[in-house]
Amino acid sequence: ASSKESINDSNTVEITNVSYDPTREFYESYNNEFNTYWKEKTGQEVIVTQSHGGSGKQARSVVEGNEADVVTLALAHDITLIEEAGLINEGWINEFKENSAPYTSTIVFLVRKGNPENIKDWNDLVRDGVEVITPNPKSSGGARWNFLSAWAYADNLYNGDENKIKQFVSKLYKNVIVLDSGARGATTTFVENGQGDVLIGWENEAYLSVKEHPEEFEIISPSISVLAEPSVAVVDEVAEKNNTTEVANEYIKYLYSDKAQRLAGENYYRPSNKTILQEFENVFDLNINMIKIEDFGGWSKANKDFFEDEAIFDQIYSQ
Amino acid sequence: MKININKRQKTMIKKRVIPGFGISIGITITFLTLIVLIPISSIAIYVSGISLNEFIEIITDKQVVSGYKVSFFCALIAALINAIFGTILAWVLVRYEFIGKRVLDGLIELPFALPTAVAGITLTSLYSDKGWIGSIFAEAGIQIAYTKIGIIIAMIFIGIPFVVRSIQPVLEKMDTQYEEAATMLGANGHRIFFKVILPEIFPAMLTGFGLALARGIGEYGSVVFIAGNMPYKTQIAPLLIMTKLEQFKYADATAIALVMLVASFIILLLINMIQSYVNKITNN
Amino acid sequence: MYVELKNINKLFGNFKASDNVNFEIEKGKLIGLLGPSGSGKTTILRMIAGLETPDSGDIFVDGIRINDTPPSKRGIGFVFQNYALFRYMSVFDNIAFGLQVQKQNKNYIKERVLELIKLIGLEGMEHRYPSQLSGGQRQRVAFARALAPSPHLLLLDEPFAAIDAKVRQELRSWLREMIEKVGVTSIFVTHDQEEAIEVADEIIITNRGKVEQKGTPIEIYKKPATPFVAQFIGQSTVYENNEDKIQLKGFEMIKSNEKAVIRPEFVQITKLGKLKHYMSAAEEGIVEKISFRGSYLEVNVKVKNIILTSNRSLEDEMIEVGEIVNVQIYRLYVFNENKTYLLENSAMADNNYIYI
Amino acid sequence: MYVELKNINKLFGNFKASDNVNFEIEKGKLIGLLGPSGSGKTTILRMIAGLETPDSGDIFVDGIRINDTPPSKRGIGFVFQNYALFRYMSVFDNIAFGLQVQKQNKNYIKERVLELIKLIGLEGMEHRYPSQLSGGQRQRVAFARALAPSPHLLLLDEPFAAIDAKVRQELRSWLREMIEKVGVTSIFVTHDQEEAIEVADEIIITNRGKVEQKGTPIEIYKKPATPFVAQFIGQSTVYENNEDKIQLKGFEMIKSNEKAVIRPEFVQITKLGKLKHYMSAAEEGIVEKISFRGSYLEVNVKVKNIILTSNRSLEDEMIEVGEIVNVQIYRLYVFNENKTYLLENSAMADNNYIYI
Amino acid sequence: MKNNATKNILISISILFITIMLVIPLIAVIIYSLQDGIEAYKIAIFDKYTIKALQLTLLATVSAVVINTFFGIFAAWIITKFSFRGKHFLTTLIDIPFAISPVIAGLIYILVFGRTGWAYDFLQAYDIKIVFAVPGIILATIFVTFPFVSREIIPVLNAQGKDEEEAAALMGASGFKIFTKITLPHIKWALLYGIILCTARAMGEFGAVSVLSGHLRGKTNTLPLHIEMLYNEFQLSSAFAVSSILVIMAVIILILRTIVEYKGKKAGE
Ligand SMILES: Nc1ncnc2c1ncn2[C@@H]1O[C@H](COP(=O)(O)OP(=O)(O)OP(=O)(O)O)[C@@H](O)[C@H]1O
Ligand SMILES: Nc1ncnc2c1ncn2[C@@H]1O[C@H](COP(=O)(O)OP(=O)(O)OP(=O)(O)O)[C@@H](O)[C@H]1O
Ligand SMILES: [Mg+2]
Ligand SMILES: [Mg+2]
Repeated sequence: ASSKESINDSNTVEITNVSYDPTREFYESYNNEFNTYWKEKTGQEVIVTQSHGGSGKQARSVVEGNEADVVTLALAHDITLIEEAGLINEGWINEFKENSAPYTSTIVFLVRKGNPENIKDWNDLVRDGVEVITPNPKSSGGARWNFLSAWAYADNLYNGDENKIKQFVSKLYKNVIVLDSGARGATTTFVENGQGDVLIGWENEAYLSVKEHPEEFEIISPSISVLAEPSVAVVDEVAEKNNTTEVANEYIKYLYSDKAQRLAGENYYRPSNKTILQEFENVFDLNINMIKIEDFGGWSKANKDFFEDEAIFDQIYSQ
Repeated sequence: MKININKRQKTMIKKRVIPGFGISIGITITFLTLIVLIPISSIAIYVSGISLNEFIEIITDKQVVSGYKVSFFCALIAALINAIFGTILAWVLVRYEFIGKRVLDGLIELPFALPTAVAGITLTSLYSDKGWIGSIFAEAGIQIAYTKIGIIIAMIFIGIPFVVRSIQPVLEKMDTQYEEAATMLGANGHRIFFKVILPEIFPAMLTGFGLALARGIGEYGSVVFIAGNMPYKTQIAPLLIMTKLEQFKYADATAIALVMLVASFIILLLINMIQSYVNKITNN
Repeated sequence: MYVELKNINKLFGNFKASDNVNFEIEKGKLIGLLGPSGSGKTTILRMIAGLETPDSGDIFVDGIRINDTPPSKRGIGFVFQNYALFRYMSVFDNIAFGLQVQKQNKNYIKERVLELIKLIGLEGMEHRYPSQLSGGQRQRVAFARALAPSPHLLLLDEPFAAIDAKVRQELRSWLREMIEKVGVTSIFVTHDQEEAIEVADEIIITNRGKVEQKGTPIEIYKKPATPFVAQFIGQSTVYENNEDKIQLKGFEMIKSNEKAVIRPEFVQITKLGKLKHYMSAAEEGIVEKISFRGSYLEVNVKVKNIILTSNRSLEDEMIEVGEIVNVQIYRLYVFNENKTYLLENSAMADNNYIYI
Repeated sequence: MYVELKNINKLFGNFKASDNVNFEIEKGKLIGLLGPSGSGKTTILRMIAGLETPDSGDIFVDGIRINDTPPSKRGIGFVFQNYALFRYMSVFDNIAFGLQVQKQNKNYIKERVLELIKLIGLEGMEHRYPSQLSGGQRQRVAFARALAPSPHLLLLDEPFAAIDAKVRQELRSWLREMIEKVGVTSIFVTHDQEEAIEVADEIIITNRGKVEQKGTPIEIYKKPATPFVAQFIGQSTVYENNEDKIQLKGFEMIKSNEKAVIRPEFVQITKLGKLKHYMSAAEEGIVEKISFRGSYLEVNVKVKNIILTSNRSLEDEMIEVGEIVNVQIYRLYVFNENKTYLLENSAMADNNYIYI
Repeated sequence: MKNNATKNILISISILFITIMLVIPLIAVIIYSLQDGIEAYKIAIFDKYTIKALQLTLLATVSAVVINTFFGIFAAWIITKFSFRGKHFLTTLIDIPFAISPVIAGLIYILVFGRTGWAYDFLQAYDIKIVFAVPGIILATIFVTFPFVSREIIPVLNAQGKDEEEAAALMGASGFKIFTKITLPHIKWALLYGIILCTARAMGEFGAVSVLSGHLRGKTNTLPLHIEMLYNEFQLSSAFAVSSILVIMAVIILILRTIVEYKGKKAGE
């Protein structure tokens, strides 16, 4: 493409990072960092074009032809979809450290200041009269984690009695008063429009809300939550075409550098580097019992079991 | 045979006195094909990739059907409300003089210009039970945002210009003699409106109603924020398309889209038919 | 008097559409309001109907002042210039409208409407829509619609303006007969003098918002009260008696600041020398032009530099262009700014002044 | 012949708008195309202009077949029914348009346009827009615009239809004079027989897509070639000789399947007993109605159950409704389905059959 | 008197309706945009990416207006000045974009020009990018505003009839001359009105563009998309601040529209 002509100009190189919604500030800082780093290393200026949107939507746009050199999305599954479309080589998940997830996040509760409904854990969400805000897992990738966390909690509570688990989750979703199409919409519904008593959402987003309205909200960490691994990958086909494989790889590798890890922590993502994570001990609750997607048999299975048409989530609502 | 046809075409071309037929039809059809027809046909192409059974299964899925129902129902109510208020607005703008009339008139197209997402976010915050307007209704126990009423409000917002702008010119041109004739026959304002004026503006009302309805059915941006998106309750059909796309189910998405397209098309067609019937009455 | 207008004035902005209008109409008469375009005919009609409000003055119908009665309560029928038939109603529904408004019994409505449809000769067309009717038929429906609620007074604004010449002729007689049959007091507006003369019992002539004259057609034709009427009515040669004084035989007393109007029927053309009486009063003229006018010939003849017009029957002996003929002028109207009088040819009679 | 139409046919869908139309027009003549609404007059005009294409048949102008000449090259001027003046151009620009298209020299254009403006008597109005003109003035501009490029042939579609009765009269004579002055061969369409008779040198009568007759106004009036023409032209009483055979004196030979048309000028009314000749041929009748018709009276008289119409001069002795009078019928037209002949009163003359 | 009561009631209803449905949302946008103070407002507006998004929005709007005007004029000409078979069908086809959900409008271009679309290989061969690039944004904008201009001028041309054009054609005037000298003055105001509507709608288009933009910041983000992005990044007041640009532009355009309409009415008299 003509916009990539600058590749030949050895002084600048341009890459496109297709990311998801609330990573803008993080990547804004990171891109500066990386630019300095790369310039020192090669003398080249890197221009990173950022794209932000719903993670699933972003993945789809890459599949449909949005030419990303790297993708930094919310779910490994979204990247797998790109892989399945043939744009990313198989085995990308092992390409980089920590399952190609340089930072992680988890699911927490956001409640109103003083926690008037006294919400402590998942079982408080199925109480009558508690109003819950969470997005629709069918249209929002993040919301799948919300669902799975609740499921995991109930699984633990009822020792795998699927009927009881289902009832628990079902009850929880009965308490949901607005099922927004995306995580951001749910946050607005809870924060700006004052709906509901509790928002199930991303930890980093919850922190952003508290930062903006410190007098209004509190964060509650449930006993069981998930280890969400926002994944990153080089889109091999595009990078090859654009001759940017080297810089793209380096772009991702550098995410694991100490500087970048700290940057992630500052932006409320949990650094995957354990030592650096400890530095943020007073920010993050490090005692949550975190389950992983592997516990559900990986994303493909989880999607099939829970979120496909007519699967468990649909069953909950069609009852 | 062939020669005959050619000859006929020749005379047909010659027959046109006003120049520019060839180039105009050429440009019109080229643009129409490139911008509208080819892209739209891709929906058909995609849908043709799945079997009829699958197609029927997709479009009769319970959630999908309920999505249609929500979209159609809300769009219908919104279009009806718009038809009524749009008529009043058009009437007031044409027939009365008052301070601020020009401002009122100028505001009508605002929904065209405001990005739908902005409209959606704004409307939601206004009509939620904490919002300026919503709180008033909340006291009366009426919840607007995150219910069908909210969806209807958003659809009224985006549809109002269609109705007003369809009716306004007709009212402007309408001869006041009809009203005077009815007055002289002793009719009161009420009867004059329903028996004499309404039939005159009915075709225009219908056009505006149809456009508002079609727009409402397809609306996504401004509705999705204010709709609660609860399956079977407040989930609209365009959201289902988005969901299907999210799941990479292009065929499903296009199948749902095709149904909506056909529905919109039928609405337009019905309106055209009613109008040509009405025209028959009036224009011999 | 059935209808009375007293000192009616109406301004549109600065424009005097009605300027102290006064007239009275007898019950049962068919009155023609005749005047040039913009002379305020429609305005008068609309004020009677209540569609406009006079700035001052009173309107009485049947002895009652109706200025403050709303139009729908005045019991007046109105036929609009373009009929204003309800396009979305059938002929039947159009005619029934006024009765339905009165909440009449359904059977009565049906009976009355069918009776009216019969009266206007449109049996079998009651289910048509106005667009499926010809101009003349629409006119009839508009008439029946106005008549349906049995108004005391019928007002018609240029009822024939939108109709073909041929059909117009028929409709005129038809309307006249209908109104006679129904016996309703009626006022109709027209700017076509021929129409007014043919149809009306009495004519009111308007000009610039004023009433110029009121009278039967023949009165108005034979005794125009104002210079305007003299010129407006009839097809006339206007002859100005200015500096280069041309004296017509027998009319030597016309003063130099006066004009004369000569009507075609005041002029008689005879083959040269064939005249029997009053040879002394006859001028000689040369035939300038002969036009065929349907059932008669119109002859233009030049007498002492004045082109006079006369009509000639097809049965009379033929004359040709260029032929020299005898021309007799029986009489003419003389007028100056403010008065009009008829002047008989002094060479043909003795008593020649008739003041009106 | 200057303009020739040969076997022209034109279908709109299944509807025969022109049915084997044939006629010829001499150079310099002013022709009136007269016929009822929908009879195909406009269609003929538009085919000559090239705005429609005939399905078959040939059109010749000045000996050259022009069927395949594009309309803009035919050198024909066209005046549209509603004038179709360019609304956003001044009078000057309207008239100049055709010349500008021909890329004429600027000075020439200016000269020619001003000459035409003078001709139509609108000096000083060249900068007005059509909306600032009266109907009659617009008509004149349309005429000048069509004339500007000096066409060989001028076509006018109902040139007076949209104009007031009074102004229409004036414009008729004006147009006639203009065309004579310019000398251009012209065809104009009208459905008003009075208009055609007054204005045209020759009239072509159309009916249902066919040409019924062509001739001078007097020819057509006096010798109608078809039953349609006999009824369409002139104001007539149609008298059907059916079962209850009513025999008018002198017309006993009319057969029972024939109709008769009696024109007003065929009928002479005389005070009872005052008749001088042919007393034997006179019927007695009773005066039913007397209408004032502007410059004459129209008298309806009932003779043996037939209502006859006659015109009577205002100068004649007065008669009254109900009076019994002598009625003489000079002649009448007799027709059956396919032929028309004039029948003279056999009691008044000896040679009574004149076949046309 | 009774009439006056009706009049007042109707006027009140109208004003109330407009206030609730249109004016309050408008005011809300402005208030939200200023809730972090005027400085924050300025920062949001003069942000590099805001300006780039504004530029792209203007580019898309201008392209859509130019193309749709060009198309609209020819389409209106063909529909009003000629009779031919399939005219009604053509008219309906032109109206289709009105009835199509913007989401579907975006989707159809993906289905044609996207990596999975049937025209992709062809485009790759010539190295043309349409979706997820500026051309796609422009195309989508054209699509959603496609009938705006033609719809405004067709009724005017229909009412005008074709006598004047026929008269001019008879005198031998060329198509271009007929259009510029005779037709254009008639449709001048309607055309302008259509252009203004088209501008307003093009500026605000979100749904269709959102589907095929790819949200590449500074490259394929239009103003509405930029607003959405800001919103999704928890920058609510910035989002509203940027929205207020659109609102102000819309208000300017609507004022223009009122002036145009007023002049048009005056010229029509
Ligand atoms: N509503 C109005 N506003 C302003 N002027 C008006 C109005 N109605 C009529 N006029 C003016 O008043 C004058 C008289 O109008 P009116 O309609 O009574 O005339 P008319 O005799 O009926 O003419 P016409 O034969 O053309 O119908 C005209 O000059 C007209 O322009
Ligand atoms: N373009 C057309 N398509 C279909 N029918 C047509 C068309 N033009 C004319 N006709 C029909 O052809 C017949 C003759 O029409 P034409 O306009 O020539 O009549 P006319 O004698 O000029 O009538 P009028 O006096 O009403 O103008 C009419 O019945 C008309 O309906
Ligand atoms: Mg009038
Ligand atoms: Mg015609």
